Amino acid sequence: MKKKLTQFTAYFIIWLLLTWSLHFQEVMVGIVVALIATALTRDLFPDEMIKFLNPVRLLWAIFYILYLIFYIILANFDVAYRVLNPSLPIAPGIVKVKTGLKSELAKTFLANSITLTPGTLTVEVVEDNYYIHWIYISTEDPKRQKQIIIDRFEWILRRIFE
Amino acid sequence: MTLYMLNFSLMMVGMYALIVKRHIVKKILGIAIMEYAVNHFLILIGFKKAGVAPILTKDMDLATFIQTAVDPLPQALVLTSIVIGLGTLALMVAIAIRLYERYGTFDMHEINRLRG
Amino acid sequence: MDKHTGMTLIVKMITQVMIGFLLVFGAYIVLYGHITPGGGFPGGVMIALAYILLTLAYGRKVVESKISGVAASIVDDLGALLFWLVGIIGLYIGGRYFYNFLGKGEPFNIFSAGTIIISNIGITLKVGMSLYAIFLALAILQRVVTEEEPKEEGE
Amino acid sequence: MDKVLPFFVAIPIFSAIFMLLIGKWEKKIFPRIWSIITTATLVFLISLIWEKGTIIHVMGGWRPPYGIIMIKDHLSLLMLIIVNVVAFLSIIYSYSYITKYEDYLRFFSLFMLMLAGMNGVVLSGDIFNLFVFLEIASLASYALVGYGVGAEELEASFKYLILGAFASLLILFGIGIIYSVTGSVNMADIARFLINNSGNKAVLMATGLFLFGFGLKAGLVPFHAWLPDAHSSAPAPISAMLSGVLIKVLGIYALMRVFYHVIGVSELILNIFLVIGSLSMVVGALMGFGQDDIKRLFAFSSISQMGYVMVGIGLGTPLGIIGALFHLLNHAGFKSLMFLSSGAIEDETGTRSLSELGGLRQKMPVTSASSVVGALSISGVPPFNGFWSKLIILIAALKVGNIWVSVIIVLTAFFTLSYYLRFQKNAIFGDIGKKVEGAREVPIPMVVPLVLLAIICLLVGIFNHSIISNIIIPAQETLLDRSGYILSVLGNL
Repeated sequence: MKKKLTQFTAYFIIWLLLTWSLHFQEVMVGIVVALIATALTRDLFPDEMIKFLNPVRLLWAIFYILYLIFYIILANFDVAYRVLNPSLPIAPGIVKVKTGLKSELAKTFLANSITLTPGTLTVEVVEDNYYIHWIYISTEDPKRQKQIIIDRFEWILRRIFE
Repeated sequence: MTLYMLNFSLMMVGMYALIVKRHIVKKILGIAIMEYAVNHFLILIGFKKAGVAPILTKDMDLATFIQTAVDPLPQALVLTSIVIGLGTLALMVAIAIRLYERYGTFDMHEINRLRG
Repeated sequence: MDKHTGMTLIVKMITQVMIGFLLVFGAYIVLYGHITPGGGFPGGVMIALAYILLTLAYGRKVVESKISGVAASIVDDLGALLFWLVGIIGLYIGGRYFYNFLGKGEPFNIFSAGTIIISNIGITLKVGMSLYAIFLALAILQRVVTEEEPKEEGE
Repeated sequence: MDKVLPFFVAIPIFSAIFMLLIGKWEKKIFPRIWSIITTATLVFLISLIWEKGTIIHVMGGWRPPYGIIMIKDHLSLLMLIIVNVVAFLSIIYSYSYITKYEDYLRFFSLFMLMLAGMNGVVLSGDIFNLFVFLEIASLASYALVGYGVGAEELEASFKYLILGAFASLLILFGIGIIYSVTGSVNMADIARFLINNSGNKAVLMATGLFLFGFGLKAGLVPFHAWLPDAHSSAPAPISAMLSGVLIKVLGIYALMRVFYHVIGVSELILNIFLVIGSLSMVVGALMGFGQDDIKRLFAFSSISQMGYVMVGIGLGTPLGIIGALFHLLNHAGFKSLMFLSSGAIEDETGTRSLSELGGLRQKMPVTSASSVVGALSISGVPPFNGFWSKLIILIAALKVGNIWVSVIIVLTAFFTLSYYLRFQKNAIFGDIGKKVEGAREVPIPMVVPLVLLAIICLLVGIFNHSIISNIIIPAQETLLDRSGYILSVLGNL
């Protein structure tokens, strides 16, 4: 029930954003459309999405987006520096990193965050392990690698999803 | 006029692929390219520089609307022809797959059991 | 959901999250087809794409348990019949095929322009489900071809 | 009475969808019965609009030239009769014939779509709708040609599909050019515009594109590559429909409508028609001469007979057009008869090769008798219908003073006679061939259309005068009356 409510709210909000109007006809049709979409995607919707109903977690999620944007910009400068530098200081390779996250949605978000950040790219996810293509492998130590790539995102995702 | 010429050359590219290439899939692509060229031609007919979408809103007066709005009919025609093209393309691909099952090749010159 | 077929975790999870939104967006395109650009065909394609995405992520079996090919073609036929019916009712009421027998309504409201919205819904069902059925059919054909080819062992 | 017109398209489309829906539960009997009911209804509907003159149905109440219209005049009526009667007989024939195949449902569903497309082409008063219906009919026919999904069927279907799609694109391109010049897609409106503003170079290009596109759909000679393959590979009722109706509606009728009513004929176009027609006659006849496969023989003969029609149209005189339209009607009768009987022969003997057949007269008397009637009609033996139409075209050619064309007409008639005599000698008469030993007469549903078509051929031949004066001459007058067409669409609305 809680899951359906989440689904319905999400779809209805999207509908309102799309139509950008609070005319009663539009709201009515929106309710019907959101109900139909809920019914059609009942068992497809990930269970973890319920957690967004909790306002604290929602605030963390909004914070996470800003935080991610900040790191993306930072990493952009880093990659730009590497590309423009005449000596081309890159050492590309694929590293394997283990995450402590349990939730599948959180893992997906983490993988996408890594991909969105320039310089790192998630190639494959197997159970708890990420295979990440990294433009500059600064260290051979797995713990240190985990610290550099994952830890900055992981603590917030844990607060959102776990 | 340049646009029309480019459009026409796109059509020629499709026709080239259709006539010269022996590979079935390339022939299908040739048809698809020609179809895009023709659709594009239809869109070009209705094109107007700095035109607006042909939807009459409340705060627009009729005279300027007629002057600035693009012709909506070619767009409707193109939608129809895209749907038709989709049907043709799906049928072509389905037959091409079946042909590959029967003949084991995509080469049109080897698919020649019928002659006369 | 089946964890062992289809693509990786990332694709599956994103598909699960996005499919509902895709459906809502498709419905928006359809229902606003008469007052904004859009209509039955683009909306139907979008709805079909939601299911095609699901097929790509999870494989054919999982999706067929949700909408089988038979169910898709039944919905497809019903959509076409709905569209046909709009025309015939117009002929019966107004004496013209596709006569607009519903009121015109207030412009820019969702319930305006009479029968167009009903026709759009009919077209959506038709286009969406036929596209999905075409995709399934081609996927099945593909499978037959690959089975006949001697396949290399491994994996 | 104009409410009847949409039903010619709406009923077959409904029937196609409805069959697919119900067919989920009842696959075998229902589609066959339902399609017989549908086509019978269509034939009945023709009787409602038989003597009403020109009827216009305005779709959705949007008056022309802005809205879509359906128009029935005498020319459409002639084509409607041909289409629906041949479809009705082919459907009856299919009742037993279809048991060869596993899937009954899609055959009838596609058949209905093809029928809807052809009725739409005939009734459409709008050049873009003509294209859309043409595509519906063509798409259904591509799928039907490959219905057996054997190697040859698929190959023929693919060839047809590629060429047909190419032709459709050219037609669409031509429509685009016409629209850009005239700003209208209503045929009467285009015609009115072109009468007032003649001599546009772009229209000349569109003319060429239409000639190519519709010519390809009609299977006329420079564009005939797909026709023998497609006609010989399709199931027999579909061959009958393709040859008897489809190439006429999508090709010849569209050419006549577009050139006589919309663009307007000039000396140049008529001469091109004459050349294409003569070429088709000669090449079709010569190619048909060496064929061993009876269906291929009939297919080449179709090309040759379409040549007659084109020559008749190309002469441009009332008499020539009467001959052409009469030959159109007759060809629909005897060529469907020939293809249907070839299907019966193949069904019983398992072969279509002339060298393996022989002596069918003793084993399948009714089929043999009706196919002999068809063969005599097509080769122009006096009491039958083919003779009269060929005679009219010949007289028209002589009256114009075109000796070359007259000579070609006579020569082709002799060729046609000779290869149909070869068909009769090798297949119907003579000693019993090896494969013919086990043959029996085909089931009743297959015999009935054969006999009916044979009777039609005979009756049309005997009562040729009343047929010509009641159906053909009004159609010919409609065809030549361009301003009348414009007036009937745009005048009183």
